[in-house]
Amino acid sequence: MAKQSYAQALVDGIYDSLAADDRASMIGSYVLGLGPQRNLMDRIREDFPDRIVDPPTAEAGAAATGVGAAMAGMRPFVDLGTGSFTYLAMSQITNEAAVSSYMSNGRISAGVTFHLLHGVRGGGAAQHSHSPQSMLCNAPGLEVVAPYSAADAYGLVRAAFQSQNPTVIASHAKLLGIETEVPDKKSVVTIGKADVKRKGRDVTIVANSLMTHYSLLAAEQLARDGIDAEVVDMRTLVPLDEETILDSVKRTGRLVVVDECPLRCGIASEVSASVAEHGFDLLKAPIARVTRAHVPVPFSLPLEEAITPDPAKIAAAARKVMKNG
Amino acid sequence: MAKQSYAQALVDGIYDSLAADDRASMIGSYVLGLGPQRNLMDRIREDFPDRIVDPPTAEAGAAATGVGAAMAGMRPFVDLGTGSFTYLAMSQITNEAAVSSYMSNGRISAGVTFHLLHGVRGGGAAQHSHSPQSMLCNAPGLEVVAPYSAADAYGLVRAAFQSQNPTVIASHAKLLGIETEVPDKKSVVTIGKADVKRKGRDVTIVANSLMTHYSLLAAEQLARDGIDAEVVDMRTLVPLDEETILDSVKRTGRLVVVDECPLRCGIASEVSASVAEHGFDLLKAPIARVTRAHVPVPFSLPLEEAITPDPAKIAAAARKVMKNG
Amino acid sequence: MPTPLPDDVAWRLLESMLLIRRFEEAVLRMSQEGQFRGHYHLYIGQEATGTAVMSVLEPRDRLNSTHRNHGHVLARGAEPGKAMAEILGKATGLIGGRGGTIHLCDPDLGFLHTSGIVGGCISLGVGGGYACKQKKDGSVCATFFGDGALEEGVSFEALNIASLWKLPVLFMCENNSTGSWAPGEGYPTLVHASTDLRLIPQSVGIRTMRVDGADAAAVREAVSDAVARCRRGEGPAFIEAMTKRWPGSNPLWPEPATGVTDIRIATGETQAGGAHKDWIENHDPVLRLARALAGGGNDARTRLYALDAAVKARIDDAVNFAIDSPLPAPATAFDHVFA
Amino acid sequence: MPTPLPDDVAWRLLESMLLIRRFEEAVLRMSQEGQFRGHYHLYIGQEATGTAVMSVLEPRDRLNSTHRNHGHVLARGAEPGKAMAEILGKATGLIGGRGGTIHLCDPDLGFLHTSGIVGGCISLGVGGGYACKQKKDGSVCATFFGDGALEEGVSFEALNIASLWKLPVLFMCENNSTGSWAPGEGYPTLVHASTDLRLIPQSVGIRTMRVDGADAAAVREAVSDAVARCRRGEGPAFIEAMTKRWPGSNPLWPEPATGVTDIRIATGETQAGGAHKDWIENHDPVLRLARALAGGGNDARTRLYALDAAVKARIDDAVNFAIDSPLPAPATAFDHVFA
Ligand SMILES: Cc1ncc(C[n+]2csc(CCOP(=O)(O)OP(=O)(O)O)c2C)c(N)n1
Ligand SMILES: Cc1ncc(C[n+]2csc(CCOP(=O)(O)OP(=O)(O)O)c2C)c(N)n1
Ligand SMILES: [Mg+2]
Ligand SMILES: [Mg+2]
Repeated sequence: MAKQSYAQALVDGIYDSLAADDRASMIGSYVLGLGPQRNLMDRIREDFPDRIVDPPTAEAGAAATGVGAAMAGMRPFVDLGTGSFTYLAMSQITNEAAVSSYMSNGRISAGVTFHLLHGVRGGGAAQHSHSPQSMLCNAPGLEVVAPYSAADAYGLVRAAFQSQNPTVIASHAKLLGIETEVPDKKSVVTIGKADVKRKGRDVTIVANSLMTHYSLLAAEQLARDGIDAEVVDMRTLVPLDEETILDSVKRTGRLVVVDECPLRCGIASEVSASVAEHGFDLLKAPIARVTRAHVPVPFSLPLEEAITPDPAKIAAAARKVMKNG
Repeated sequence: MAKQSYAQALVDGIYDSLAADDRASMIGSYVLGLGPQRNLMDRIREDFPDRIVDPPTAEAGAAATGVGAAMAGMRPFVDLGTGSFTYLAMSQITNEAAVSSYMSNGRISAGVTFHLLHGVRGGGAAQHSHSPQSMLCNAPGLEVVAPYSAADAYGLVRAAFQSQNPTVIASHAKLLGIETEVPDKKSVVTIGKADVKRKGRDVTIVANSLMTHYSLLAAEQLARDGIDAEVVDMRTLVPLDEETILDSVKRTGRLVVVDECPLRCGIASEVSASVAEHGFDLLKAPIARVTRAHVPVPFSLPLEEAITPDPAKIAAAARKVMKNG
Repeated sequence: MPTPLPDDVAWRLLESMLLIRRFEEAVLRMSQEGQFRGHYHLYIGQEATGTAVMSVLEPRDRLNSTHRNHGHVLARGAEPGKAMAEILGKATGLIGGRGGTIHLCDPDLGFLHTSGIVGGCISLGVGGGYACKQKKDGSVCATFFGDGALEEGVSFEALNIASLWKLPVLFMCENNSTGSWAPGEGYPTLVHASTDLRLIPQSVGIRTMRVDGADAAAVREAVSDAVARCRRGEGPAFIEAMTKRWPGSNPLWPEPATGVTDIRIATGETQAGGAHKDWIENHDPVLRLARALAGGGNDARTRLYALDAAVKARIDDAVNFAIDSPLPAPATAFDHVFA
Repeated sequence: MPTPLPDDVAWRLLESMLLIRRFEEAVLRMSQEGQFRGHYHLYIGQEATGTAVMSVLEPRDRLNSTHRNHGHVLARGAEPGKAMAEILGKATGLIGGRGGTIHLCDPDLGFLHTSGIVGGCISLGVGGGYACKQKKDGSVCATFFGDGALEEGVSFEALNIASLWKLPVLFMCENNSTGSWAPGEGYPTLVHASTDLRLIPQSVGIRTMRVDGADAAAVREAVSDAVARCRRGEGPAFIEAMTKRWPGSNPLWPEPATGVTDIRIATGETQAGGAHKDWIENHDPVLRLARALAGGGNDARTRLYALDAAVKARIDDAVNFAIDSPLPAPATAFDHVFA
């Protein structure tokens, strides 16, 4: 199979979505930030000049424009930029988009797609390293996805454009350049389905976004110690695919949840609580969470590393879980 | 002991804070909303006319004013109004206030207090029933408190004014009129300490805000069935008092977490995950969460009731936990 | 001075305005009777604005409304019974009882959303205009908001975006914060450093107009011009419709300060009185238009009374329909989270 | 035409401006050498603005800065070594390496915060002004922001609040989006429907001034007037300082487009050349002030060269200090989450 970068696949997904549906458009085209991949967007800019606009630095206004247009039947893709800028559009996302279908008794929907670059990106410090997706998961009515592979980035962006619901796509800034295998013909990925990326007997590692890569690396380290880890990539954060997760825990009896959001009320806590509620009897050991420490993100490299999950920390958590039950 | 309403105690706490420290002031004085208690604020307005301002309908600007003033050494109390309006000030709270101490290496702090009226208030529908505190708990650097009693409302508002950190006080709209016992001399309550409100042997119910009342009512129902429930009032959501909670679970072996935020990535999930990680061996049964369903809040009464926790649902969850282990 | 309305148009507008007035009086009564929960915001005193705007808009056009929406929804043609049922949280409500008074919305009539977040509608309305422009069908999006919405920063962002991209948006600012609408007299209840709200859209290059919002003819003329410009691709327009603050709407819990409107005041058969005599005689937009029409002699007076009676009967039916309607089944609370 | 600066003041300002220029050149070099991570924003071309503002402010005054903060922090008197160490993420940095270039901040000098969120500083600055007013000590808060910040709604809210409450805030808008600052020529890189940003503060009743941001004397005069008004309780003032976009700062990853500044261009000993000859000859605020001073004859020229050499030496020391400084210990990453 050929390999492709996450960034390239994302761009392909946007391109094909624009080509497939003339209701689709882009509000904000700096989806890949200002890094080395940014020129990949040029193909879209050239082929769909009428359906791309770059808004003022006004995240709330841009988001509202997308939400309103979606309510009127369009399919806008709104780029929110760096994760922390999401907070400026929080009311448009949670108070307006998320409740549109419910409040209208199902007669209006806001099929807008939001995209943000999340995560500890290296030197981003406290204001350019946010992962707001845990907060967004707490707003009923939103679909939230966080792909890790090129194939899923393509498939989920296509699904988001097609979805009648507001969908947030969180791409980790460090994923953009990472290449993974893609099939000859990339296809839509169903929102709400997790994916077992590695089969294993001893412990289930549930992760998403960049953390799935790290978990796969951790699984290799663990394999060298004779621990056979199963890695489940969440892909979609809400709706949460509890079935696939429970199914895996049924086989392994142990769970480590890995996510880069801060600890408290984060995605790792949600997955843990879901299993502690619905899969308690399957568990042989405490559930471990590996997350960003509950600390703002510092600029300096050794500090940043100290608070951020990495393969070694994931492997350590898995080893501890193996010892404890 | 005398009884006092939550609203009256909150007002007393604000009054005494203003009297104690002339750096203290109020940005927004409709802390009690527009309901029947609103006139309780008049005493403050009359005695501190120079230290109260009512801002434009501009939550971000008002919050920023408070945060900036706090960075300059003042102690402003910013009223955010109804919970859902918090989202308009989300960047000021999370991107600015929360990271001030950390980013300045401890040399600046933003000792601002935010207050919001949260919760399913009865007919508030999707946009006037929010409980944003789970989201706020995911922002490291914020203290978040959600008192349930008059004594704690007083004690925590005083603590918030004194704190050098940004502190969010979430008051449930339905709490305002509820009277509870208060000592002759109300005092400051330490941020970060939970409180066991009812001792019990069989199951621990952890709750906060209005849900602590409901949990105490549920405990009475359970007692009639011979189930002896312990009720722990969280009081502070972050920092989370894991010790008190684990201590209780050590005695009971069973846990029900009750919170009115939506399910996913909510406070109930956090408490559950904390115990599944640090107190797994103490548990005899799955951990149950009783929360608002992961659904926007509808206007119509029977719909609203269907999605909101109440004493009967809490008792049912506890009974189920008793059966399962 | 606006061009006077043709007679048939004037009668149509009056019917709509009366319908709103009688509806709001019923809402007030139902609230006092405890028929529904929650706070609410009446459109009394502003009937001419919404009615005149709707008389210009076409079916293909889109709209957005606010917490003060009853008049917009009715003027656009929603069924009063379903609207009242919505306020009562009934299954037969316009949106199944899920929204209540603050979110009254009729999706079939081009409403996109009704937001109770101040500044919500104005910004979503820009999205509506974006959609109209993308469709290239000459449609426009009308977005209603109060003077207070211009305190929210997102409104400024919305104005800027609409102007930049020349979106066909009619920004309908209903300024009900003034006792007198002469320019420069300020905004007594608005918390704004601006003494002339038009300067805000003007600062981002948007064409503005100010009209007497209690004068249906004036509003209609301004809106016709603005909408025509929008349809021609000239970009957004901003209209500030000034209405005198209805004495009942302050504070938020309205009391029936001006009483139930006696239509015979318009014909001189009854005299206005009470604390709000001035508002009733000089501002009330319903009586104002009724007076102009009833001046047409005995026939006109008879027609006016008949119209009022018919409207009252319609509202009685609406109230009965709403009261008799069932509440939604609790299990349906879990439906429609996703489309 | 502004009143010319007294000679001693002019030399002091030039020293500060040169310090910023040499610092920024070093930052650029260190980035290219891979000494630090992350994007950064240089103050080249804007040195006159920050320097002149700081020359008016007093120690008791408060400030707020943005992502483009190096010049503000240095002009206020921060140690270049600690500033550079901060950019390198060192433990000896102004804030322990926690902020890096985007959050450079010296709390000892009255800085409240340095926000990388566009619109962050302007709104926090209103809080600073609120504090100054509460202290009743005649202090002011100066808040810096770019033209782009006026695209954010919160900036509008902030202006309104400051105006309403007459807060002593100096709104320092550094408009670096223009090739020419003649009014009406528009803002080539700004995404704004406004063709004159002053209309925005004016819409909420704030007094505005526009100055050539590359002319230290002009900025100083405007700021002196504005700050005096603030101290007298007349409320906020808004100054738009126009600077020609530095050819190196667009796109975001700067290349040393204008090269390392050759101070001898100011004395005519070297001729400007290259693609950006025009910027160097006609806009560069450092050379402009140096030229005016060096016109004073041989002594002045000698003094200029000596000053530049001294400044360069200071920056070399700063760079060495920063490079030699230790990184913070990983365990300290968990400190100071709470005060
Ligand atoms: C974001 C937000 N902040 C505050 C409120 C509370 N609120 C409800 S109505 C209102 C006044 C709105 O004034 P205006 O926009 O002029 O509308 P009017 O009620 O006068 O028609 C306010 C502040 C709200 N609904 N949303
Ligand atoms: C809320 C937010 N949105 C977007 C950005 C990305 N961003 C960084 S600098 C910048 C341009 C700012 O322009 P201006 O305020 O004029 O400052 P300048 O860089 O020109 O000095 C933008 C949009 C940001 N930092 N914050
Ligand atoms: Mg109003
Ligand atoms: Mg700029």
